[in-house]
Amino acid sequence: MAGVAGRVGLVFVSHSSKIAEGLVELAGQMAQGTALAAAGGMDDGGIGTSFDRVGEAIAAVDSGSGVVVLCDLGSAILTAETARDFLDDDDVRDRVVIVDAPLVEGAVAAAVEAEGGGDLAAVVSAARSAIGAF
Amino acid sequence: MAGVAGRVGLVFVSHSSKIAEGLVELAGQMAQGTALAAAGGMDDGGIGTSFDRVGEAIAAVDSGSGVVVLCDLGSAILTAETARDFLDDDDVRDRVVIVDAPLVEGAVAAAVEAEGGGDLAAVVSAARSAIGAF
Amino acid sequence: MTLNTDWAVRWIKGSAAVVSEHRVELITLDREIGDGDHGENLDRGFSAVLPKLDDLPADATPGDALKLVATTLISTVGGAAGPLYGTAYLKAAGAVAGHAELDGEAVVAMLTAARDGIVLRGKAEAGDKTMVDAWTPAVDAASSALADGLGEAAILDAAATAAEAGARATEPLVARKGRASYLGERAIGHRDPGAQSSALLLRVAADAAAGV
Amino acid sequence: MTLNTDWAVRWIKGSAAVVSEHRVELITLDREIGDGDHGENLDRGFSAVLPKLDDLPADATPGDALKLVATTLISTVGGAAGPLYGTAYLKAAGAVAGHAELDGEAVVAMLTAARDGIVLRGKAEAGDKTMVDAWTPAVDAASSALADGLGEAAILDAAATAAEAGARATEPLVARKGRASYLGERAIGHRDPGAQSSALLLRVAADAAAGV
Ligand SMILES: Nc1ncnc2c1ncn2[C@@H]1O[C@H](COP(=O)(O)OP(=O)(O)O)[C@@H](O)[C@H]1O
Ligand SMILES: Nc1ncnc2c1ncn2[C@@H]1O[C@H](COP(=O)(O)OP(=O)(O)O)[C@@H](O)[C@H]1O
Ligand SMILES: [Mg+2]
Ligand SMILES: [Mg+2]
Ligand SMILES: [Mg+2]
Ligand SMILES: [Mg+2]
Repeated sequence: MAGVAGRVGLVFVSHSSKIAEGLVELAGQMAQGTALAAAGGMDDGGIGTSFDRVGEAIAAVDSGSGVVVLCDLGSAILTAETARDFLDDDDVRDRVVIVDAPLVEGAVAAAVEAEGGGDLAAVVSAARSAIGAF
Repeated sequence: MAGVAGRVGLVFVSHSSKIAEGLVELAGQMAQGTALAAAGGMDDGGIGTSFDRVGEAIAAVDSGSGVVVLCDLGSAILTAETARDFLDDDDVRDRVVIVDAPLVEGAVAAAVEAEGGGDLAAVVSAARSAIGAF
Repeated sequence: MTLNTDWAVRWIKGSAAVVSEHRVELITLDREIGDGDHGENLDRGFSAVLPKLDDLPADATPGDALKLVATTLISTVGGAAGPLYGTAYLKAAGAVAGHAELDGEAVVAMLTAARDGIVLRGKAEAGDKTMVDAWTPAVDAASSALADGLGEAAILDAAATAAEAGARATEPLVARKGRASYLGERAIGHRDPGAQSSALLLRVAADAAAGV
Repeated sequence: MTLNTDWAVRWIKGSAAVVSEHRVELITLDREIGDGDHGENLDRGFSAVLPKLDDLPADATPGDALKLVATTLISTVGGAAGPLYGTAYLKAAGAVAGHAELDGEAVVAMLTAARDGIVLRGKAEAGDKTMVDAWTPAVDAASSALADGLGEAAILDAAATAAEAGARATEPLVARKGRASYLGERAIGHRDPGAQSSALLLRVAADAAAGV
């Protein structure tokens, strides 16, 4: 889903395109009005991460209210941070937050918070405090 | 992959079949000789959890050395615990451990530990201490 | 005036009907504070029970019928309500195993076992904004009604009425279990879908007994 | 005897060749303590760089060539090595931006910036069993060689030799960054794939300069 005005968007970065897409399904159940994007797999769909997919996903969900990026493993974080660094627009870069939180649990918690209209800081903190919520 | 003698098997329970299957891919990269099974989605593949899929996955990866089950959300844990309770064989039931750990991070850590020959307790504790390892 | 297997079958068929009738209501409640599938989940589960009732042997007890519900819900519901109600019906069946007819004491034992099963499975406490908040008042009311010397139908009616009040009383609560716990304060003002479906199911149990 | 863009292009082409040649070795190292793709990742990345070298303008500086490597690796490698080497080449390019030829001081600045880029990106410290354990001794050796008054080729040779020793020295270590950190003590006895590839790439840089 494209960026939703006034709402924080989410990007799920995984080495597996299936995990990232499944997360959009799962988190989307409780956040139907929130922009969620999958950035999973390499450009050819193989297992790995793609700088371009992350950059495109960030652009797709950004509405000006911020983007929270969740990653599966350390190398996904490295890719996401590099993609963030390469964003042309300083303002956009400043509102993209890569969160070190458990991917699935953080994604659901962040999605619910974004759906409820939480701002960037609230969505980040929901992701971080995800584990054990349910 | 079917149960591997002498090695702990893993089951990934998710509401999304894509997440569970993607996890088998992802964790499998670092655990090619370990039995990993996906139990994602409902019987018809829709979003939800399936008692039967969990039971079948446990049977598929059990080699007698124990099975560690990781889940995405609370309702997946409820399904997994019910599937465990319904196992006919007391010995099997006693070696199935449902771990409350972040799904993706716990799965990779547990898979690596199982691949290294860790016993049930070691795999459980690897899953539990997963977050922030990488 | 004890409750026999006919009563159990009427309860189960009535449950399927009421769940199908209230499908959209339960979906809507679950959409507010969950994932919007509770009505669909229960409708799927009880619809799957109906054809199996025909296979019940002629000498089946109420417990046998409840056990059938348990295993079917566990296999087909696909959401938290599956293992929760599944465990409830399973423990209820266990509590009345072997009884061809249920007297008031058995009815209370059945309801208590069902509630205990839900708590055992889900570990929710009273006030966590879950189906437990319908079941615990129901069990308490049923026990009082039994102590007051009321019959089975009146015991079930008391249980249903208390469950309905319990479901309404979940509205001001913040959830501490289940998906709604993700919402924090935003869950306030919404009724818990599982508490509501519990009240519906208990009302059907009472209605099925009222005809006896 | 300074190093010009021809040197940089020879380094890059040689890197593609050496990575392809050592593909299986790097895959095997990564299979022991990682996911077994490091050789494939780097081969994919450097193979993608080659055709782009033809598009470098005639007046391209060494920094321009390094920047091309950076962006291509970042876009194509698909593993941790992509952002890590990508950032290394990018910072290296920045450190020598505008220089048509690199003297010894520029070479040391380039290597230092590359190492700092890897550390900035990956936050690994010396002894964490990562590519940093090849780069940091390389930078130190290059600085000493410069202080000793050696020329560019000798500086790079010293860096490569130190990187090779650094890569070997990762073998007894437990990993604290990267996938190998999941293995705990079981990583002991295995050489870090990224440290090994770093040594290979620095050796090519030295070889490309030796012919100058
Ligand atoms: N741990 C729990 N203990 C008791 N009841 C619970 C628990 N978790 C969820 N529930 C109940 O389940 C209901 C939701 O059921 P359902 O929508 O079928 O499951 P899901 O949340 O998996 O979609 C909630 O309204 C609540 O009453
Ligand atoms: N945080 C980090 N800092 C420095 N180097 C790292 C870090 N993480 C991984 N590495 C290096 O990357 C190498 C693995 O690269 P590669 O196999 O391409 O990535 P991946 O682990 O994503 O498959 C490791 O051998 C190590 O040298
Ligand atoms: Mg639901
Ligand atoms: Mg559901
Ligand atoms: Mg690798
Ligand atoms: Mg990899």
